[in-house]
Amino acid sequence: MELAEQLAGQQKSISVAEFFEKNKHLLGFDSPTRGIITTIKEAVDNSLDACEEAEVLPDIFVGVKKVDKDVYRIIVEDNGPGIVPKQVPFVFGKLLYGSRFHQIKQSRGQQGIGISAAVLYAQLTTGVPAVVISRTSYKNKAHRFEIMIRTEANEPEVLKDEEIEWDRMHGTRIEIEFKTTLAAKKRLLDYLMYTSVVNPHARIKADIDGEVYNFERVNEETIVPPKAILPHPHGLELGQLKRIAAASDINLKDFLINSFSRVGDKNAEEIIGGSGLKESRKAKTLTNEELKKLLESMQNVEVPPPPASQCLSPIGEDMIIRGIDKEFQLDFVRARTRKSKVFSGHPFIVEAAIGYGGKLESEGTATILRFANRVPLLYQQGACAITNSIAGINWKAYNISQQGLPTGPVLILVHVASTNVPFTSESKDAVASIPEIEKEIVLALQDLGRDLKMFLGRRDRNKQFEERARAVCSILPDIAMKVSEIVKKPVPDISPLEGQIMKKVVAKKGVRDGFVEIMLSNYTNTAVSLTIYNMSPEDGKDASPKPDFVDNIGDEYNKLWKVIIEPDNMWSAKYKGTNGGTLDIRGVEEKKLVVIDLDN
Amino acid sequence: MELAEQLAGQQKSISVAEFFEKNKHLLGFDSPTRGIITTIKEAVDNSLDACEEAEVLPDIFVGVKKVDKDVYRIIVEDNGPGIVPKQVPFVFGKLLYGSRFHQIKQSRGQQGIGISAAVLYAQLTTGVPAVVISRTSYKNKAHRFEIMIRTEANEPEVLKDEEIEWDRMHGTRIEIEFKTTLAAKKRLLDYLMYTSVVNPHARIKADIDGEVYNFERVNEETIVPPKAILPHPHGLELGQLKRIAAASDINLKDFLINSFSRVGDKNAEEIIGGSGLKESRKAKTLTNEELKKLLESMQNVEVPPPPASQCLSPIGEDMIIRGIDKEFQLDFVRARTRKSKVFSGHPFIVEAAIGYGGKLESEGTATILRFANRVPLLYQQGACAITNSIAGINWKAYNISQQGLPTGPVLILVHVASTNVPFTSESKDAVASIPEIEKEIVLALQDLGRDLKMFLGRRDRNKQFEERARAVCSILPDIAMKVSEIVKKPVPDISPLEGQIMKKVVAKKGVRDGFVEIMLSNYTNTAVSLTIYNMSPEDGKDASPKPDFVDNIGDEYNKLWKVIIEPDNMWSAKYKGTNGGTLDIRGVEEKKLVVIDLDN
Amino acid sequence: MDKHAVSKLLEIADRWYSQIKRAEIPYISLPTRTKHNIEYDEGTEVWKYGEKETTRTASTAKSALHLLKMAYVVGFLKDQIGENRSSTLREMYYISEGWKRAKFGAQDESNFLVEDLEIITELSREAFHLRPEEDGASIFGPIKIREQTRRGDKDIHCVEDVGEAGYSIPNNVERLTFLENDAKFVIAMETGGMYARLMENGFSEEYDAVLLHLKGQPARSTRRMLKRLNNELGLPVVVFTDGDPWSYRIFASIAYGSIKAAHMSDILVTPGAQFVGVQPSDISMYNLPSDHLTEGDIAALKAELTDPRFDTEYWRNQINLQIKLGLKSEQQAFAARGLDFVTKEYLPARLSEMGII
Amino acid sequence: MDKHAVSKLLEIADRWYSQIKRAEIPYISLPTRTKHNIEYDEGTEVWKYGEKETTRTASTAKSALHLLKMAYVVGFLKDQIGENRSSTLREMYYISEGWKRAKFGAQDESNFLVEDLEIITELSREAFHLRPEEDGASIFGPIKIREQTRRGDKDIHCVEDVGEAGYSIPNNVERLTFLENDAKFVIAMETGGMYARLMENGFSEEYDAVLLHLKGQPARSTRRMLKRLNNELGLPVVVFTDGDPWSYRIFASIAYGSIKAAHMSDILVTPGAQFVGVQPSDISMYNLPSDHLTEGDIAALKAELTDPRFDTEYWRNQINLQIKLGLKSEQQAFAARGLDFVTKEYLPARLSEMGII
Repeated sequence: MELAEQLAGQQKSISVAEFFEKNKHLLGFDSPTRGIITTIKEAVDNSLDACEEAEVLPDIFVGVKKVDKDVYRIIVEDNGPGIVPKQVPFVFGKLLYGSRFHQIKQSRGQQGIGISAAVLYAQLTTGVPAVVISRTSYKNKAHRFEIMIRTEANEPEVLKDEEIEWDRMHGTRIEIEFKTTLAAKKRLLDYLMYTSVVNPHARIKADIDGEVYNFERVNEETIVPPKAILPHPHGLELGQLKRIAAASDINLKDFLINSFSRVGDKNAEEIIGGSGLKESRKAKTLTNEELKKLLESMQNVEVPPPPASQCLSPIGEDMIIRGIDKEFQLDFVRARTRKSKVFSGHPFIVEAAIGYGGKLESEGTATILRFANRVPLLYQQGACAITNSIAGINWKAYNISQQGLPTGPVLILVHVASTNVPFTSESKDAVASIPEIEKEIVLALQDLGRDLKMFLGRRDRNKQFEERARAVCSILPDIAMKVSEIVKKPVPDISPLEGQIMKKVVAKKGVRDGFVEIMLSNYTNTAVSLTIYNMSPEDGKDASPKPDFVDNIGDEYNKLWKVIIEPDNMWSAKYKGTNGGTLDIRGVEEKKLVVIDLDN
Repeated sequence: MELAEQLAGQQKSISVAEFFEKNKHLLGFDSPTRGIITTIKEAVDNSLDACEEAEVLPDIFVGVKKVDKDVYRIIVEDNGPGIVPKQVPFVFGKLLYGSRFHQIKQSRGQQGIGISAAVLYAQLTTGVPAVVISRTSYKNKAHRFEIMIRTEANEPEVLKDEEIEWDRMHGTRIEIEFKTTLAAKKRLLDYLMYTSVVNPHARIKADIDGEVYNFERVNEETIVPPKAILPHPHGLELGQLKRIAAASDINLKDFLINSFSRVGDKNAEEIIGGSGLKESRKAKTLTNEELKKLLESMQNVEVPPPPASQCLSPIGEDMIIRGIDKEFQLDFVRARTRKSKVFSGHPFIVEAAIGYGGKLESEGTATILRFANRVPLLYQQGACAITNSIAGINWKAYNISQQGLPTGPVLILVHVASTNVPFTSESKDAVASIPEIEKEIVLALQDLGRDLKMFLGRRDRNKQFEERARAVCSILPDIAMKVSEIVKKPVPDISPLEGQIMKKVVAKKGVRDGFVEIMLSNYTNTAVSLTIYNMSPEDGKDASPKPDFVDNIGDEYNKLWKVIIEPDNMWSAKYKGTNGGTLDIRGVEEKKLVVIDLDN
Repeated sequence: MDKHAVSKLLEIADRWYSQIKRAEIPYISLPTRTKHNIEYDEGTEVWKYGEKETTRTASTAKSALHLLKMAYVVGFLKDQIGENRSSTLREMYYISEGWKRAKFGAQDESNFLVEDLEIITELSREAFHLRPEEDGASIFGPIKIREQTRRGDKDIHCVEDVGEAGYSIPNNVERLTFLENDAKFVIAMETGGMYARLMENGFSEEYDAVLLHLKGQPARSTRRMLKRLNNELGLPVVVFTDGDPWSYRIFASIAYGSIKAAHMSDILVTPGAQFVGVQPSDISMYNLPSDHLTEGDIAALKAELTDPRFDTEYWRNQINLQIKLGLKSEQQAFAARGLDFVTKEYLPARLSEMGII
Repeated sequence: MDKHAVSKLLEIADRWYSQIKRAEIPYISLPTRTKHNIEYDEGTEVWKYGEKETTRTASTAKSALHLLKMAYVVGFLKDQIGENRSSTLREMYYISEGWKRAKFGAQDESNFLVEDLEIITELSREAFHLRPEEDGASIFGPIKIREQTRRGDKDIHCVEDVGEAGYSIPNNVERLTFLENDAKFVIAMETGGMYARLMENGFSEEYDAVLLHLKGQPARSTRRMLKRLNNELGLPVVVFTDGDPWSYRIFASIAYGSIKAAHMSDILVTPGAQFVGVQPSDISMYNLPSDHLTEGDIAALKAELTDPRFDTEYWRNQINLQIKLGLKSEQQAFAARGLDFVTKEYLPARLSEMGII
């Protein structure tokens, strides 16, 4: 037998399940610790996606129960639309089976791999089948399945399928047993918290081996689910065009208008004109060469960008701020949602937020929250375009210290939403370096950086002013004392000086040359509206300006003026008398007021 | 209709070809520039693997031809065993089809994805079918195929299959048309050169758009092809065990001995004992719980490491050095092949080499050559455990400057060979961070670092000595001159001093008090064996020691002594006379010799 | 004299007192002390501070502290004059130990403050009984001096009555009277080596020259001495320094006044003083051993190009030449041409070219 | 004297000449000049170099160049003595410009070389007509001196015949003769401020003290002067410096000799000299204003603990106390307790405790 024939005997087809069983790391199952997070992430992503499609406010339960020394049972349950019984085995028991693969719209899961991979790895480590309960409506009973995957064929094997009672009206529950540890519990909680930050319409309850955590909903409106759109002519590849064309039975112009986003009468004609083909040709009759010409023309003709508002669902600046507020208590939060942009024909939107202060660690690297299509990215921070974009910004320009990444009590959130988020690997840990996306991230953060700088500047200036003024006021008495000693005169009162320096309202009262004089100086930055009460034996009838009101109390008179004093202005009143009595000022905080009796 | 049912309508199976078509980056086809390299890499890997299996010395042709503005035709042809006609469409037209997926041994390709992915991406960008020519023996004609892939089914579509004449007796040729550029030509040549370095038994000829490059073979022996081994009990997962057991019809003990590496009578019994099962049980009748117990016992019993020498094929220190010598001309090269080690039950061997000097750039980062199973790794250097291990070493300890990575005229080669090289992604660009592997890399390089340090030290010392001695010798005449001037005496001859300092042999001849004296001092580091010729009018009959030979030439006598002088020793001869004649010394390089006539 | 000084000090305190009484934040105004605010005074032919003023208001902690310290210094000096004592700046610095927060952080601070006081009161520090600590220079030449000491008047001839080191100029030059002299001119030198070389080579005797050793950047007393020798005895003054930017500043401080002491220019500056060398042109003309200019040197030369005191054609040419050459030389570099070269060749040539001999 | 110096120089050249003739690599041996190789000489009561020798052989470029330079210096000095000229080290440095590769790279090098020559020849640099450039110190007190100058002998009384700055000690103290004196002791001070303070406060008159201003690390001529005052007039010498490690070295160089000049100890060191202060114990006793020790200070103190010259109980106690305190004080810090404190309280107490008054 020839060698080639010998070798041929060994050749055989490999199932995709076998492939992924062997290449765990590709899907984020490379360690038992990590597997638990990936599993919950895949299940929760599916739940959120399903609720979104059903326009239901998500109510999700996540459970992790210790079953044995190193075996945990993971449960994720939602109130989504449920899955029809005949589909359940395929959704959970077959890799590369799903509804969103061919749809062009923003969604969390896409490839139909995630959850079935979890089932696959679970059975590999424990041999225990996955349990799925699903109910599609109050009209139907719930179905309970026990499912395994036949790896060598990538097909589901249903061990049990029974109808059961279930208290949820609709929804899905999955239970998987995994050989794992809870070493990454902190990261798991981070994942749930971050998920809650960018899905403020979701309520998530988690029971991690007995400890219960609640992530409350802060927004009672459901998200408008993004709609799938047609492919955009730009960035299309010949192979795709060929396939679409092969399935079409209409003439070229209608084919273009019906099969692609943003192609109308006018640019369809332009495309056909550019390709040199006849409008009447049926798309499916075109040869390879003709398709190439058509494709080239499609690239050259201007076509508006894909309708991002339809297929993408950004979180929105307000919701991001509310999400962050909910989980972190900060001194400052701002968010930006950029306009949609396009890379290789895929629309995307970048959102970002910066927070400062509060309970954030004042030392060390900033807290960085990365999201893609509302899903937190937990691993491979260093390999991610988001991280690299953050590190590429000169944060010092915004008065934030920096060692590669910014440091200090800073929180940075970046969300990339797209019909096709470019990940560096199928484990979806890091966004790949795409110049168009990086540019948007940088612009959003620079914009926010400027806001933060203003905030910090204002805060620092206030603090600094106060400190400086206080320092000056502590030295002035010494100067007054020493100078008086030299000139051998009594030490003068320095409280008016202090008021001036501390930017207060200074009120003085004194008797001079048989007149009672009341002087008010406003050294603050804003106009003040004051009421002045002067209780003294004099009735002040000759006062200038006249009091707004005079009241006789016992043998004294309470004179009242109402005045508004602009910043750095002063006001004074004067009347005949020899006893100034008492002076009382209302209308300004006590700490902003100095009242001085020049006669004491 | 319920929402769940609506949604169900969208659910469908996705072919693995569709999946990879959409996730190009996973297989290293994320840009047209990169695609050309990935394609050639996959094809050459297959060729080398095939030749190795056939024990043929590889003779590979790589062609890149410009077809159109941005379209290139890529050709890779080998003299391997060829592929039987009925397999050809599957090998090139179906993803996840191959011979090595289930085999536990070192090989370049494994998953059966690479070359068919290239065909897939080629047809996506140009729509042109791949051409494959294969011939399995001189007895058969060659077959020529035109193949495409039906993406939605992941099945080959044969457009043409014809018998043709072909000048190769056996081998395979693939031609693919790709939309790409030659921007990465440098990297492509690097790939071929690096491939040639670690496959010194291969001859590779490349014709890159008209420019021809030859990478010659330096080793005429074929590589012993690694043999597949059975799985090792350690690191096995329950799912795998279950599958192996289900296919077995024999009793437990025989099952263990026959199905696993390194399990014999004794440890099979130990395993069964530890599991609490009966030896007589048929493996396929075991329940999930029983298999779990068996698996646990398998982990606890000591089993020798897998037979690496059988399944792995390291390059070897000598071949690595010859490979590097062939492509780089260096002043220093050393290589290390470490003993085989195990991670998660997979055997692996680390090999490394360090080169220095020659034509390497004297500035900038060291040249780093990474290999996995004899395949060069070209991308994602920063994410690779090899790079990180190199950066983690304190190179300054070996007198190599370092900025993260070592810098200067240094070449570092690391080869990781394993039955299962852990890559960070399916594009196989970077080795994942596995502590066992990293440790081996570090040990190998530290060991080599010590060699390099010794080399550098010796080189520097020699250079330094020479420079110093030269400097001293340039100053001595000045000292002699000045001192003579002060003491008002003639300037003395300093050549004996020079000889001494330069570590030479110094020969002096002079007449003093009626005697001719010949003195030789050996200031070198080694003993010298000299022949001394002294031609003078005296016959030297009274000479002490006596000449070994005296010859009469005209009216002069040529006296000859043969002497061996140890380092730092001297020899002298003396005879009556008034004319020393000429002195000639043989047996030592001219540059190591100083002859001084004391009378001139 | 003492009375005048005390009243000047009281004036300052009075001003602050009434400012505080008026609820005005106390302040003090001073001429700005940078090279951009010195102006040539045609009348006295010296450089003085111009009209730019800097006002220090106690509205920042730094300024307030500065004023507080000044108040303490004013008080201390007033008392010291009253008790007829004197002290050095360094001693005052230590005395400030007892001044609580008005204590000086560093010597520099008290120096600056005293300079401020000199400017405000238009009196020199000696008027406040503050004794400089700097070394006086040495002088050698045909001139007889009467010094009023605590031990009575001493008459000293600076050749006959002194040793090889010459006569040491006291800190307070006002105590000197010039009795008689046979001198033709004064040559002030930067380094002791050159001073000794001229003595050894008999330069003083040969040319009736008064030799004066500046000891680097000259002390106030040295500059005052030169001013008086020039002013009262009519002796031309020439200055012989190293050929580098720092040495030109030595010359400038003698001939034009220093930026730090521009307020004292009237009494410290010798307007007619002339620069002998080392000139950058000497470096190339005599091929002197030289060092490369450092970055600091070049920066100093460039700063001099924008210094109004060096804004003459002579200095612009020399400085630009030096920048072009990139070199500097020391006085003693003339030794490379023999030990007599400087007194037999260079100085005679240069001084006759300058019209001195 | 000159003849002896020339023959010593020729000896060196002769030795090298015959080494070269014998095909021996030329070399020179010198005592090792580190603090580990100085020893107390009981006879003269000074510290001198011990027996450790360093041999410099022309077998490295550096040493060969060193020998070449030394050969040039030997030649130059021999000629200079022959022509009866003199020069400064700096001038010799410039003269070396003409010596091609034997040219000095920096002034330091020529200094070191001359010290080596002093050691080899057992002659001082003045014997080779090398004039030191350092400033001589000033002296004030009841002592009359005759100085032999190029202008004949000058008799100078250091109170009667001098100004407020005192008498300047010439470079070559050998030219002085002591005529008469009423002095009881000599007090040498580190800083000019303290020198002036003692003068102003009449300390010299009150205690018949000779005041001497060291001007920092004392020049050779100053140390030689102290030695002669002590040796020839039998005046006790006390040293008053700042209280920091660098100042202790000033004292040590006077009383024990310096490491650099250990070969000159016989003529430069005053073995009986005593240290007045500032002592570390004074800092705490008088609560003097002080600065924190820098890292450099601490390192210097620790180095002194291993220096044989400081290996006495007194110094060990004081140095360890200072390290513990972590503080240092200047002489003038006494001013914090009043301007008279140092002359009325501190010095009388300290000097009577030391048995000087």
